[in-house]
Amino acid sequence: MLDLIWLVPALPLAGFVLIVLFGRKLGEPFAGVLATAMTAASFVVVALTYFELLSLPAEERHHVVELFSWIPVGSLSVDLALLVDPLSITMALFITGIGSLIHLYAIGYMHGDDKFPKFFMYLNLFVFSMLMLVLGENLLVTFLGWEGVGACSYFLISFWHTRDSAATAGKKAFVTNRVGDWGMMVAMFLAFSAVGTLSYEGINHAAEKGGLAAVTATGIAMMLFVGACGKSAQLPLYLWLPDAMEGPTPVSALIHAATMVTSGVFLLTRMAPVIHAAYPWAGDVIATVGAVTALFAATIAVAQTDIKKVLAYSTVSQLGFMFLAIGSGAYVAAIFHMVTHAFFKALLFLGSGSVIHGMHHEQDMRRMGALRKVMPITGFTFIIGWLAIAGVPPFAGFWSKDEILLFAFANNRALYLVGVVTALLTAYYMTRQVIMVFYGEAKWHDHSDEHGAHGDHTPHESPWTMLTPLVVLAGLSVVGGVMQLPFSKNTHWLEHWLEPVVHHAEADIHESWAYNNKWLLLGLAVVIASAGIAASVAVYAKGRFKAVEPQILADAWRYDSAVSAVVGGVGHKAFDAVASFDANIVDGAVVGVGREVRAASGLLTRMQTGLVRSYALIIGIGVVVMLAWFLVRGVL
Amino acid sequence: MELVVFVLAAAMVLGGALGVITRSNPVHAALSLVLTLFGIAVMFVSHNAHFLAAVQVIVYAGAIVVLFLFVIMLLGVDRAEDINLEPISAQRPLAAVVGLGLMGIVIAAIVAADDVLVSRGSGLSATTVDKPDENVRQLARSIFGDNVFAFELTSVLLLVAVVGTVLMARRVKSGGTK
Amino acid sequence: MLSAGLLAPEIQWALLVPLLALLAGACLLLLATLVPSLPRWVAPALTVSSSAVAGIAACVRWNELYFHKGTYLVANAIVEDRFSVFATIVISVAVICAALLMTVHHAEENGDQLEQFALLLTSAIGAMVMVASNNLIVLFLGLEILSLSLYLLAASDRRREQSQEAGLKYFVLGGFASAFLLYGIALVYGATGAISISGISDRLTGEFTTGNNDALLLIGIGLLIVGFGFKVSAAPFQVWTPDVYEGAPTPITSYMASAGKVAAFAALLRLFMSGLMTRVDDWRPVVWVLAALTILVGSTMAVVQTNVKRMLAYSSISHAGFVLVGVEAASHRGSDGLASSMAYLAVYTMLVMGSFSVLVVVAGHEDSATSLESFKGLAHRRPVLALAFSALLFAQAGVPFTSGFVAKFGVIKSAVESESYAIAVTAMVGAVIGAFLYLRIMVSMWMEDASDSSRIDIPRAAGLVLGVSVAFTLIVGFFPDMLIDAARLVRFVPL
Amino acid sequence: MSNVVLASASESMPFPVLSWLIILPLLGSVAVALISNRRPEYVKLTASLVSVATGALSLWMLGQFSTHDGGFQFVSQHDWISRWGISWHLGVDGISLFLVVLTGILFPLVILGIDPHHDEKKYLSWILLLEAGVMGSFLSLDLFLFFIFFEIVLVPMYFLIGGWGYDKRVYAATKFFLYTMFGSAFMLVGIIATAALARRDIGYLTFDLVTIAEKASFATNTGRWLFVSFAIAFAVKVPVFPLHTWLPDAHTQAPTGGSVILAGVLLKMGTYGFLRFGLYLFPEATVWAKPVFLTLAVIGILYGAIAATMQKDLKRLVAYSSVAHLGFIVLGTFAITSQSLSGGVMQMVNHGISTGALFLLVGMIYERRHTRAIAELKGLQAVAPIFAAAFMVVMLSSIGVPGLNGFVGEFLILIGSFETARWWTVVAATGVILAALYLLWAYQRVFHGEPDEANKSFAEITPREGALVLVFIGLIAFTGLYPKPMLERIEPSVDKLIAHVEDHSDYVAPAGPAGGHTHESDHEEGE
Amino acid sequence: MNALVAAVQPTDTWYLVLAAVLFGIGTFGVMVRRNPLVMFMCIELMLNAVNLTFVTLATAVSDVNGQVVVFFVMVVAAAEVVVGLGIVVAIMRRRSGLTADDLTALKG
Repeated sequence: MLDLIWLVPALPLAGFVLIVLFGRKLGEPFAGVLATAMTAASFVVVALTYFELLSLPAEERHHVVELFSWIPVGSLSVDLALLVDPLSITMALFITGIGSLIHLYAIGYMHGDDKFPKFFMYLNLFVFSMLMLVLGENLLVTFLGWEGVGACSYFLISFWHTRDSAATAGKKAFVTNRVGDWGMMVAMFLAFSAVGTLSYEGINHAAEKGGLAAVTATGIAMMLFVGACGKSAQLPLYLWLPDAMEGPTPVSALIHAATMVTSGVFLLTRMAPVIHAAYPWAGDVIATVGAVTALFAATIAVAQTDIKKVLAYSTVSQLGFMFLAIGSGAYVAAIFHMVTHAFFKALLFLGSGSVIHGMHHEQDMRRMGALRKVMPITGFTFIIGWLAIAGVPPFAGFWSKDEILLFAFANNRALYLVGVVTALLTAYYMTRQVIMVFYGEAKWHDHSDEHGAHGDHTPHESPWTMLTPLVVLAGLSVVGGVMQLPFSKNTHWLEHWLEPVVHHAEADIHESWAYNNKWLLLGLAVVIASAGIAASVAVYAKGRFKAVEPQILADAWRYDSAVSAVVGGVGHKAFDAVASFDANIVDGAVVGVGREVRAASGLLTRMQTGLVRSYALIIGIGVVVMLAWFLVRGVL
Repeated sequence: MELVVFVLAAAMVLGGALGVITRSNPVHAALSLVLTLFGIAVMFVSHNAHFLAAVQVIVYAGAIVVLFLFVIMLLGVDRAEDINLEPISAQRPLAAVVGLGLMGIVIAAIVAADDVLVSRGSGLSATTVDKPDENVRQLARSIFGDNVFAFELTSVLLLVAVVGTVLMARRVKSGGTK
Repeated sequence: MLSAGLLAPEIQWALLVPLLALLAGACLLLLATLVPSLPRWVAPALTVSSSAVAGIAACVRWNELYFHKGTYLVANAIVEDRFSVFATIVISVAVICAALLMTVHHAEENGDQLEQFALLLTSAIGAMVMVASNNLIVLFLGLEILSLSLYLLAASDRRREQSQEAGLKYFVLGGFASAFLLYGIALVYGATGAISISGISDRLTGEFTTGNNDALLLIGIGLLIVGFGFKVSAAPFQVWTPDVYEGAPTPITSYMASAGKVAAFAALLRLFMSGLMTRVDDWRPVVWVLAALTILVGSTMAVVQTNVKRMLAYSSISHAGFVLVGVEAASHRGSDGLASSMAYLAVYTMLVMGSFSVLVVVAGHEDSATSLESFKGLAHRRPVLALAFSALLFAQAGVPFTSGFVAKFGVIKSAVESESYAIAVTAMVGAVIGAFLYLRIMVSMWMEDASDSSRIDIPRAAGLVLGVSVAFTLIVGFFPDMLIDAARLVRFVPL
Repeated sequence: MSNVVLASASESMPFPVLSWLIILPLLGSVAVALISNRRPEYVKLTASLVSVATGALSLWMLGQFSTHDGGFQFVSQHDWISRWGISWHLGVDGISLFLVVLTGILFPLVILGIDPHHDEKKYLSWILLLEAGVMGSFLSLDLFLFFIFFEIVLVPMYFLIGGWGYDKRVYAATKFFLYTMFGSAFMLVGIIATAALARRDIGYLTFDLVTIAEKASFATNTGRWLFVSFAIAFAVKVPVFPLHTWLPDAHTQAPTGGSVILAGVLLKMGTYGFLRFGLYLFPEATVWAKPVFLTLAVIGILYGAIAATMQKDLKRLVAYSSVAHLGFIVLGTFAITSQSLSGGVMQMVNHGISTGALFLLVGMIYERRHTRAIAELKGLQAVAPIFAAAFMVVMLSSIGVPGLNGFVGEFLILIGSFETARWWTVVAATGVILAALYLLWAYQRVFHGEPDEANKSFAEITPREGALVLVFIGLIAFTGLYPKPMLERIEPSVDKLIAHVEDHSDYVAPAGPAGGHTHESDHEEGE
Repeated sequence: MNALVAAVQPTDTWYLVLAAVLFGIGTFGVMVRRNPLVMFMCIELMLNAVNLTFVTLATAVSDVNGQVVVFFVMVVAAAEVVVGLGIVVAIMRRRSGLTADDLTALKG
């Protein structure tokens, strides 16, 4: 069974190829059905693989399937090989799982779009690339997927490419990602020149055995982190993610919440031994960047009015949490939070998508409200997602976030503090969103005239294809926490499962104060969450206090605009300068030479007066000069 | 004695030469050319080249200059050329520089290398009273002996001259003037 | 009594056949003037056949000379060696081509025919004497014969005033230059006491002392260089070339550019290589400078020209520069510069003949249409003609698979092998500048539209010349071995 | 002497395939030129047949090529100009193999797929002549032979640009001709000097590359001078940074077919020259010149990309992108490691394919809209999705997305260069970002957005064009996913070359895995 | 006085210098005179200078060839003048009274 792992990426790929060939003939909805089926099928395969892996003893849960030798040159030999181990399977599981759910959802969401087949074509291609990313046996195969998902996200963000904003957002995403890719490439070069291989096994093995100098390890780790920042939208490269909301909502859910954006976290976890072998400050850097990003994004989310933008910033902030975890050596926690986050954030996005769908593509929360009446199921599931992310026990988010905070506390209290504040804000703005969208009085009737264009303007519940995923995900968001319960050693289930991958690098906090008083911290977390919710309720539901939504937060601290100002202003000018330098100086020199020759020619031909006497004179001058030379030679 | 001869002859030569380049009227120029030629002839004599002196007078003064005058008359270009006017400024100064420079260099070379001129030939037989035709004989031997080929070539040269004059002097049949 | 003591040198008439053939041809032509209403074909036929005889005789001699080095003739006045024979062959080919082109040039009745052909033959005599002469007197006479004939030929098209202007300019400056040459001969004679090249070299290599310095000799050499430099139109003595080449009747221009240069270069090479080799360190730098100047001046001045005939004149200047590079190389020990420069001259002769035949065809009888305008769109009017011309132009630019490239390569090779890299690089740069000129002609032929679409008809004679020269260009370009081997054999008779 | 051995080997060869690769197109071009104007229908037919036959021949040769042999194969040697020691010496090894095949494939595509619109006969005749020239310069193992092919290529290209190009064609053609000729002027002197100096060690005058490279050894300074004289010519041809300005003009003004060939194979003559005549002939000098050329290469990468970003003309943009891409190849060449060189060789082919395809597509756009100005194009994806998709794939390969050919070469170059030219590589890698920037920006401006009136009528790709592009895409995908067959043919020759360099200079190629511990001091990318 | 005259003998050098001067004058003349006929005369001056040089050198090196050359040079000079005058006549027929400066149809 393990050897059939190649089926996992192969199936979505097949789906992609089929739709490329017959997409137009299939049309709606069969293209979607096909794509969904393919993803689901590969989910089944993964599941089977997973169970087989379970049946093996822990130390044997590592299996490499070599498909063919990809780039063999001299000492460098890269195989196109897949790695089956707990981590990759975990990733593959929720990618295919959530993936197929979102496919299903998309069938309904994309209904009536004239490029319906193309959408699923891209979606399948994305799933394939994502699977290559996580299943890759070496950095290069991962990089193949890495770039693949980047390209797909580019296609999907600018799916409605006739909208200039969409086109721009797509380009922005790709280019920003490329900055990260640069880091990852350099990391690969370093790894190769240091270890002589690109396979995870080789590199990690070298790192564990101390075959990797600390400085090298730091270099690799930092470069990988640069790459991760690009993909996982951390400061300073997070810019593209909010804009990516231009894409269709299923895309936002799948790519920009559940899977792709987490690949940075995955990569660092994969290379955990290297980070471990690096100077300690490497980890601090990662943790700090993560924490700062988390807080930064959370503050922004407080003031957003676009239903999807809120979720986007919250995603950034949650990703920040995961990097905080990585930096604190809490790899398991990171993966844990990644998974739970995948559940509830996908749920929230899909929910928002359902709302948008029902509201006829209205995304402004100020024009919503009281929707739980017209969209009961959507509303119910959304609320579950809210509770999960807000960190209310016993929902999934609570456990994973708490795990991270625990490690953070043990590692660095300042960062813990930041995390706590972020948690508070998270609870606050999510509550705000829920209230604005589903409670309060409906603000959409009085906009009916503007929505007349949509024909029937009253919001309506979405079709079952969209609701089923919601329900399933809601369920997962409720129970997701069981993967890793802090109660006792045996309930650390995910930890045991991932042990073969991360045990070496995982920070050991069992002796720390935090571990011994984790219940205290848990309680504190609950208090924080409820405080946030309470405050939000007080502001938005009861209207006790006036909402504080300063413009600067709404403008995301003007960071984006500042960057665009630099790029569009100074950068553009600099580039123009280079271009004109080329045209005027470099080419100018060439043209100049030509001009000079021509001028010289004109000058010389002016001597050609046609007058015999002046010719005689020229000859005479020549004679005198030459004879002078000979005289000198002769006499001296 | 020789000194006197040299001085006089040199005066003739240079005077004539200057006349050629300064007289505005071509006829006068031609006549001063004759002066130079005679001067040269005299010098030939003082180098015991009597035969050449004779030829110099006959051919040059007798034939060539006459030819010049003849053409001048034929074409009626005997009106004076305005010497004082020089259309191309800087022509004369430069020309002067070139002329003087040339003189200077050559003279310098001659003076510097005068000791090069040592007798290396088979000897040059001078004309004496008892053997008046010695020089001519020697020339004849050389011309019809070693240099007979050159002598024959002169015939071709003259042939060219004849053909050329015929060609040039003939009136244009197809008067396609542009 | 005069005969007493006069020992007339014995003459091997057999070895003078080329000269005699040409002379006979000339005389016959002059006799023919007596015949009223002579058929038009007679004059060209006589010219071609006599020069053909000369050429063939030369070829025969070439084969025999394969086995011995050569002989002195007529009291050491001239020599017959591979060098002179090779040059003689080239010259007679040039004469034949020129004669053919002349038939085209004055298609309509023209009384001057006979004289012109006669002068062509006499000029050839002069040229052949120059290449063979071992005696400065003979050399001078040959030069004068050649020059006088050329003056007259240049002026011979009396329908065009430019022709006479060219003639006069050529004459005045030519006389001017030959006076310098003569003065040079005089000083060298004075310094060495010998008038024959072999004699000079004996004296210079011999034990004799030059007194306290060489001044007289070197000034003499300098003046000689002036004289030859003028004839080969080396900068700064090239000033007359463009005017004369443009003014003269096109066939004559082609002849001046080919045979004239060959003769002058041959005489120069013989005198300097075998006569004045001992003073090589003094005159080599001058040749170096002349070569560089000539190439650069020629190719640069061509850039702004608008008259194709004039362009070719300038290009011929820069070609002379390339030959000079060969000469410079030849002045080094153990260099094959002599061979490469002679090969260059041979190749260039064919190129120039072909190019000018195109010019004759396009320009018409009156030499009227030689401007770049009249070549516009030639590719559409006469594709084959345009193609042939392009081949020749590319050859002149030195593009591979043409004789031109082989020639340039040979010269540069000699220069590099004698380690004069600077001149080689200069020459190549000059070649690049020069290429612009050929490209311009090609642009107007291929990439512009014809100003007039009147059909151009190619006369048989011109077609023949063109065809032969293109064939030669390509054959030598692909299989240069034959030419190289021939040139390699070119040697002076040992002193 | 080794020549004799090779020669005897060549006698025993049944079929001189390499000679035919040159002669066939040559004959074809003559034949086409001779077809009478009254039978125009034969022109295209003949040209296609000849070019296809040549392509088939090259593929057959590829099939016969024995994989793990680094030496020259199919060698054929005959005396040509014996007097100057010049021989018709052809041979192919892993370095030239795929360039030859690329040439063989590219020309039929161009001939079949692109219409000259006028004077078809002349056009095709020139094209075939060009093919002969290109083949010759990739195959010849004799300095003289190489030079004349290298030079003769100018003529047909000159006429193609000047005769079938766009508004400023004459300027561009002349610039191209003179600039390149200027470069090769120095090489000619260099070649002769090489042969003349080598004569002392070899004992007789020969221009044979192998003999000189194996037997002759030049004094340090001499070798460097000679290398410089060669390098100038190649640097112009590539083109390396300051000498590149002929390229945009030539590319922009050339007809589509011309641009495709120019980008596809002509530029490679420069980079190929660096490998074959730089590294092989003057190893010591190449190592000496390493820093300079690495720097120029990196400058070229960034500079070309930046300049490309700002272009308003689609073709100019692609032209500048070529400057950037070839910068990578030069980088790989002068980094002198097994990976970087293999990558460089491979990238030559890849760039040929992808940039060729780009020019093809831009040409199609011009056919439809009669403009290359980016500003005048808009929203084409909406009206011609398939065309847009094709463009996208080619573009991604040019950006260097893994799974497409562009990536493999680029990655190999970089990872190889990192061993010996660390910091240059780190900087060069940023070129990857810029590549995405300028191409995506151009794509957005041309294909995204709402099509305006002028672009509404933009025709979808025709079957013929589609078939043409499909070939390119096929090659792009295959080499991207399965480069092994290529690499295992390239690598032996590359290793042989490196070994040669190590023998003839004090250069030591990095040993690979063990390298890690030796230089830890420079692992500071993290800060 | 007579003693002085008797004492000082003009050596060959004197003649050579004189010839050089004459040659220079001729050169100068060619450059400054506009009348083609006078230009020819100047060339004749140059030739005569050379002749004088030859004769002087002939005695100096006591070799007859020097004088022989002079003989040939005279022939050449004659032929040259004939040809030159022929050309001049041909032109002057068309445009009488023109100077060398008027012949500038060919230039550049």
